[in-house]
Amino acid sequence: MIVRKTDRVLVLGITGRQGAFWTEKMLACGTRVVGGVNPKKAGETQSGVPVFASPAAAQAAVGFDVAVMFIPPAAAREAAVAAIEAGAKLLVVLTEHIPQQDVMRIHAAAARGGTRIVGPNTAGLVTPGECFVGIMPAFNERVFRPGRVGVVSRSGSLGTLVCLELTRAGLGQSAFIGIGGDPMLGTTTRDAVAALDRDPGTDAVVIVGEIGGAMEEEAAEYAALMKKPVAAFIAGAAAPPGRKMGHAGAIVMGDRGSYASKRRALESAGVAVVDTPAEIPTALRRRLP
Amino acid sequence: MIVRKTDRVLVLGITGRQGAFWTEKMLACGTRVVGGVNPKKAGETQSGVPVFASPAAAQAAVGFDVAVMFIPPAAAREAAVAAIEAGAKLLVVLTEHIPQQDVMRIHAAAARGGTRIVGPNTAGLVTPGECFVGIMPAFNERVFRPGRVGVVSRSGSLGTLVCLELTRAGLGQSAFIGIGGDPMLGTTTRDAVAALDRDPGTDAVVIVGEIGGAMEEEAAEYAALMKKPVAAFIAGAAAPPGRKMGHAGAIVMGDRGSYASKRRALESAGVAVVDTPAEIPTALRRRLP
Amino acid sequence: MNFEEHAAKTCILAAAGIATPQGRLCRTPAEAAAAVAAIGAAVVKAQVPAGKRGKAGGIRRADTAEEAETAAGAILGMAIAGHAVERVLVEARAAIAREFYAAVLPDVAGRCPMVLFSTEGGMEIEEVAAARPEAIRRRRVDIESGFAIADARAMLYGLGLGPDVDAAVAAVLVKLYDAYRRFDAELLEINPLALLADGRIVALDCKFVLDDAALYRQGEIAAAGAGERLTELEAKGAASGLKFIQLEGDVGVLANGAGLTMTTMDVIRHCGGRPANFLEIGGEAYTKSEAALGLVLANPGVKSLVVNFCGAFARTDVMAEGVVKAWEALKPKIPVFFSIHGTGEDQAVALVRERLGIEPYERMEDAVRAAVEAAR
Amino acid sequence: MNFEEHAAKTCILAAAGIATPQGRLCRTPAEAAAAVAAIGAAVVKAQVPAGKRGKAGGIRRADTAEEAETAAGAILGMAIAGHAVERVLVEARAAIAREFYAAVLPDVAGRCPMVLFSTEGGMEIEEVAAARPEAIRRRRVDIESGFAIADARAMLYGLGLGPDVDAAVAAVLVKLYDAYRRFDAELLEINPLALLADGRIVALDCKFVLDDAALYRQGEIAAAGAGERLTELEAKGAASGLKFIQLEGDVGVLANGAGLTMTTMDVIRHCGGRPANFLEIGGEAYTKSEAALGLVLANPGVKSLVVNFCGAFARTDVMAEGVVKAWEALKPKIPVFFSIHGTGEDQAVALVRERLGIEPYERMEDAVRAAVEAAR
Repeated sequence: MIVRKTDRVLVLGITGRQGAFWTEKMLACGTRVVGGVNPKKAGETQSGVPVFASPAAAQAAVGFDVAVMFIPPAAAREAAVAAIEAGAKLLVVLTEHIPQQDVMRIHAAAARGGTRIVGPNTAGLVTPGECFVGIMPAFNERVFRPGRVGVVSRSGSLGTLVCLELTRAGLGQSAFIGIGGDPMLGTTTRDAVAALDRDPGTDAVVIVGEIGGAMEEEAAEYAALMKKPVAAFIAGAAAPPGRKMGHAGAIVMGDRGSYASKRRALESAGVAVVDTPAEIPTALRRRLP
Repeated sequence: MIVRKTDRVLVLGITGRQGAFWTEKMLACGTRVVGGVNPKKAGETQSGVPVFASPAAAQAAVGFDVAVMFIPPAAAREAAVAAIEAGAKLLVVLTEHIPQQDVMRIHAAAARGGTRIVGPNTAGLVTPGECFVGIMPAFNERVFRPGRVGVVSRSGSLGTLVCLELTRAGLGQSAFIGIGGDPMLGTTTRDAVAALDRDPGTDAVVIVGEIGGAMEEEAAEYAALMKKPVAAFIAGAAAPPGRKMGHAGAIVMGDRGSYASKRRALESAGVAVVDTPAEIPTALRRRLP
Repeated sequence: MNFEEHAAKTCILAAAGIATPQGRLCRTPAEAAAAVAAIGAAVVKAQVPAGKRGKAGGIRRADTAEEAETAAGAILGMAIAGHAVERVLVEARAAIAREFYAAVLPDVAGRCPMVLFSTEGGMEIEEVAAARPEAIRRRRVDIESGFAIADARAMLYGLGLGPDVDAAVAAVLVKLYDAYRRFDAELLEINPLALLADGRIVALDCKFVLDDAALYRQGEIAAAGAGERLTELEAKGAASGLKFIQLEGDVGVLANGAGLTMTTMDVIRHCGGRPANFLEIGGEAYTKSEAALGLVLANPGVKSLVVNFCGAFARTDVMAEGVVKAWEALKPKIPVFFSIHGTGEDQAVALVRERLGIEPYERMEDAVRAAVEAAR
Repeated sequence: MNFEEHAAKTCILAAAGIATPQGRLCRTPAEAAAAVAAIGAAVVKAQVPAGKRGKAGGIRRADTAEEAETAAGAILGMAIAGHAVERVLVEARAAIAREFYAAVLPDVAGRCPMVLFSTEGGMEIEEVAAARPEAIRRRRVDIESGFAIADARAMLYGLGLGPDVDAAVAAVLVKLYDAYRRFDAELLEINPLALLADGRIVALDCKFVLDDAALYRQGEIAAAGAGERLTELEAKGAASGLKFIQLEGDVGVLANGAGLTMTTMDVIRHCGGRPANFLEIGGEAYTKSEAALGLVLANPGVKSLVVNFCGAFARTDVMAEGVVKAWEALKPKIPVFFSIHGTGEDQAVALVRERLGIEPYERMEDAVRAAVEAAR
């Protein structure tokens, strides 16, 4: 799930306000957007890119590897399944607030079709200096610089701040993987950490986690076996229990998903867990060879 | 629906406390009780009468014309349908609070089987000096005396008072027909008035009505064509609207079922409507030849 | 048992698969504002188990959160048909093409269910029946064979709704009938049933009355019903298994049987008095006369009392015993007038005479007249 | 959206055809007494959208109307997990042979629904999972093929319930799963699911959580949900489309995005301060910073304010404009500390500097530290 400039990207909902805006941004950053989908505008072009009636039509006409969704929640399942069935290798689901059982049906279709899902409710994927897919400020050089630190984040805004801190400290990024703020994701923290561990362009990994769920604990099991240094910041230490903190996945129920559990698991695995995002570069530097 | 001492009566629920008590009373008053039903006590006897497993078994063994139900509401539909299917000519449903849709199903079965239903929620039928079926004080000579006035009543207690007033005034009764306090009855006021009109033993008719429904209005249409004198008392002039006055059928909704509507209809038909039950004998005497 | 609109929709229509607008139940103006923020332009509707809420000012439109706050503020705390409004239903509005009427109710004459449909939705069905009776289609249902799509189509034949609307409305009618049967409805009514501009059929209001006699087998939904709003004394009566209705008069009534009790009230009124209550101790309840008298006497307006027994099934001696006991325990300061006849009469009269030193009247009219005069 | 027990039973289980005990929803002790008079020996249960009501004393037995009055009197007005108890469910008791547990919930690892069943009903499932994990049967469901009787039988295999109970429980599990799907449940749990002495299977309690994201297509039942109990300010936030959570601290927080907002709160805590709120203006809500600031400042506990923007999708210049406007209009007396980065940063910083005369901090940690000190 590290996007490359060779990846052919299809934008679902390309003619909407956000779809059109971010298609421009992606193209400007070097992303190989080969087409878009809007059944009502098939045959037209958007930002110089052809619009198709369906993912299947796009696959037949130009071929694509990655699909990214600018689609409202009520239409998300149908759009996602169409992209999966048309052979998307990777599907980036930006949409927030998709009904959970629709999310399950998307995952079931992806399992059958062999498609990797990133999201739902992700801000997308950035490979600084190369391309990006989603709604991240990949074009902002104060935030993103090419480098060798891989960042995994549930949150877009906090992930942006962490990359800003890294860039400020002179640490560029090999890849930013936004996995999403939903509770049931196609790509987990562990999946993303493992991908960065295998990536030859990545020397160190930053986990930007949140309270809720058990993804940080699972990732810790993997991190314990890694050679590359790992640092982490977990948001939500000060959150009241039992309430959803904006993200559907960010909720502490009883002990489950608590800050303490995540911090304990990561520290036991040898991960440097810091108290504030600004401490990340220092913590990483200490562990880099 | 005037019961005769030749009618063969089957008591459903004969072994229960009330069933047994009133079977004794009926037998003592001359009612020809030929059997009872209780599937669990088939083969036993109760008050000298054989108990059968079902109405069909009773029909085969001894034969019956009239069935009377001492059965709780939840079992009423099943018991009634069994009696109808076994060929009851008349079914007296004493049970109060039978669910309305069960009542509809009883009526549907009765229509198919050719059975007359009296009730639900009736106190029964009395032919003074001959027999009775139900839970009326037919054995009380201050209340009931043989005579030539037919009484139709929705209420058992008020019907008793009216018969008491008639007896006190020296007017005996040819028949008392309790039609019941429910809103959806097998035998209506009009049906009962017509039966008394046809009865050679009846010289005059008393209608004991209540607020709610439209039965008194319908009966008035019939009464307008009668030669026999008719008097009526309608209970509920002082009842507040919109509330059920004990009987499920006694409720005024908007104008429907109001005291005024009933009184107006009956008076237009030439019926003597009195203000208190005590005035009934005088009103009748004035019209008797 | 009446169900308020929101309960009828969430329990009955949702289970039936009949669409309703997106809605939220709110207790405060702030909650109503939040609801409109979430669902958009809405109607704010008082939730009380009574009709004619619109005429009483209990239904208002709100396009914005601010309007919702104002509307809910005005409606909450209102009294409609004697019910204080404690909650409002904030429900999304949509563009309406037409409004229909649909209902299932008992047909007393046919002794069966009847399905009603009218293209004149949104007004009281009684008004439609009076003004344009031909606008109402009615169909009696054989309860054993049920109501199928073909029956519904037959009802709609010739109304010119068009094939799509015909099919959609027929499906709703069948679902409505099935829900009527499944949930032991005494009445199930949708008014209006809206055809939206986008072609969907949506129930904008719903009235559901559960047959009280079927409560024992509808335990699953009973808790969603509104019950009757009872006065403190009425609830106390219900707690003793007694049907007590508190009235505004001053002559207390204790009689056996619904018909005799109503008649006692009528004769009080006929003699120029005002009855203070309805209280039935008919059927098996005749053994509860002691508790019953306690209730009648606890009514603060009562200045005199009529006890009128006419025993058949109910034994007057048992009832009199209870009355005497309660009288001796409570020592009320008001006068009481008896009339006792029927089963157990001799013992009952003797008891009242000896223990209370009171001579029952031969005629109930005389007892009532004395009580009315005593209350003046 | 949580549903209180009575709503879960009357809307969800009734529609699913899963039996529950006869029950009445009551607001007063008198109503509770009347309910017990009608339905017999009962349990009186506090209705709040929270668990562990029993431990909090919110569930009591009542055999008579008098006991029900006492029990309801004690429970009504209680506070359970911060919710004032305004209504009790009075529910008939029956002789129980065994208590089971049944639920359908999302399995995050399998990304699919999971059906749970245990013969150890009546206790918290977490406790069963800890003490006797083998007592819990779990089955992942392929959401496209569904959960059939055969699946349910397979789950029960070897538990030795006997053929009748096996069949009855399997039917309940299938109905439960179907209801989970039909009503977009996030959680649907029956605990305990009772096998009565007479062989019937009855749900004695029910927990239903509706997926908030599916509200748009579950409008039919939404009005039966309890919603979140919000403070006045939180409701005002919701009315403006803002997710605002009022806390007990004194440092107000305004940041964009859920992750950044939580982090700002954490850093406040890390610096020894106490955050006064959570307030997300992520996604499209970034244009609402003016209203958002109004909310933060209306919180009476706020003594200082941190504004922390890190713009990506959200433009910091647009957000800063809103903040400056609100600040100029409200003229608050408290100090404010900014940190602004990302999209629109230069204009945003210039705006704050010129209009408010305030110099944003380069690092959010420094802004937070200053705000925490100012609040002391």
